[in-house]
Amino acid sequence: MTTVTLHYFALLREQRGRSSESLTTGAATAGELYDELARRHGFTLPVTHVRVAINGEFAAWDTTLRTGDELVFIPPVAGG
Amino acid sequence: MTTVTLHYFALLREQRGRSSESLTTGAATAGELYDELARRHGFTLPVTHVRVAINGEFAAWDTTLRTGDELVFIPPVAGG
Amino acid sequence: MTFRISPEPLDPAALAGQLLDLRAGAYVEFQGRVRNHNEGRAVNALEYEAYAALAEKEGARIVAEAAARFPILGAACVHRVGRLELGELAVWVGVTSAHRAAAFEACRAIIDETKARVPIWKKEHYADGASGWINCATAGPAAAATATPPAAH
Amino acid sequence: MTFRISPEPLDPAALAGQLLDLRAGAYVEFQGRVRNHNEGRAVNALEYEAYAALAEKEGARIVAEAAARFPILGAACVHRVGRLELGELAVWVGVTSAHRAAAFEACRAIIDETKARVPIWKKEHYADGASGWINCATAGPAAAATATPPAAH
Repeated sequence: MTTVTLHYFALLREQRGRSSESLTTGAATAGELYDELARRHGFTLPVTHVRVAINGEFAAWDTTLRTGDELVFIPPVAGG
Repeated sequence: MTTVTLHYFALLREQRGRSSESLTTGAATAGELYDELARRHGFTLPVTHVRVAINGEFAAWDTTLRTGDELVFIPPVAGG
Repeated sequence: MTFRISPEPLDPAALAGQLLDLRAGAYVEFQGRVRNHNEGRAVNALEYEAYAALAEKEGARIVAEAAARFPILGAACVHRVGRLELGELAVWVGVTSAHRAAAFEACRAIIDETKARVPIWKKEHYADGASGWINCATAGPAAAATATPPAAH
Repeated sequence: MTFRISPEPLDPAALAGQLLDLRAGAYVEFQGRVRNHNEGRAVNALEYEAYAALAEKEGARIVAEAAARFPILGAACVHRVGRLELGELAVWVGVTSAHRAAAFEACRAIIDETKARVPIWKKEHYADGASGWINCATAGPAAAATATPPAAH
């Protein structure tokens, strides 16, 4: 089990109902964690539409989670 | 013979030594008039580098001159 | 060469002033403003949200890439966050160069890449009371809020 | 949709303000300024001269052509005449549109056509005391003033 911090933005923040949380998970990778949370909270964005940042940088979905990681799931961007 | 008004700009104004003049010429076309004045005043721009405007609009070099016409010889432009 | 997220209103004259350079014959600026419609719907206001730390990192990379690709002298981009009313300035890009081609191309590249890559999100508030996060419509229940309505008839 | 010759200094903020339009999501601006060098020579100042009546007529055609070719909402161009010091604004173009591509393309077209077609002339005053009308060098005696000096050695 690893304990990570999550920050939520935009649609994911609204669907989660909060901006950040700390949680302990059995998910081995960032992708597994998104799947777990999507099921639990009813996230509507498929993982193919979302990117992940770990510790302030874009990362691959198969990155192994480590205790202390900060994760952000990034919905499709729409600046400008 | 026709009597026309000429306005000079930029290099041609400097080479002519004045901004405008009225003159009576035997030249039949705008092109013939440019040749006549180029010889007389030592204009360095060949006619191929110059355009002509007659009565406030770009015109062809073979336009027949009529008394009362206002002519401007247009050196290569360089705005911006 | 800077990229910044700003919760404060943007002042284009002040931003442009910071790029003045006597070597620069050309300056090109882009402003993205809140317009009163999108895909046929009347818009009342926008809300922008950013993951600021990563947005500024990715934005700085975009500006640096433009500087490497085009012969420019200076470039900056600032993106507003928070609630914006109609007509307000959402994003500003300014580029200086000796000759104009480079400034036009770099300015265009910076705004294109910013829209494609920087973690900033936009929620539109419509005149009919609905609202929706742009580009986040899906087949799920959230889709209703952002779907384009059928043609009027 | 306007084109104007101005003997007075240009105020870009005031000019941009005249194009504000709530339908416009995009605004692109070009500024041409007096830079401190040209083709390797140090420049001290510029002098612009225009055949104003025809310049405004041809400029208005250029702006109208851009409006016909690209889906823009507004466009304006103002060109300064007289003596300008280093860094001063010589020409300003502003374009608004719903989406950015049209504003970028129309702004570029307007400045390109203005430089190619509008009867405005530029005399450069160099740091070494020489001066010359740009694009007017010929094989005749006037050429000396505008010729590029040989590489320093």
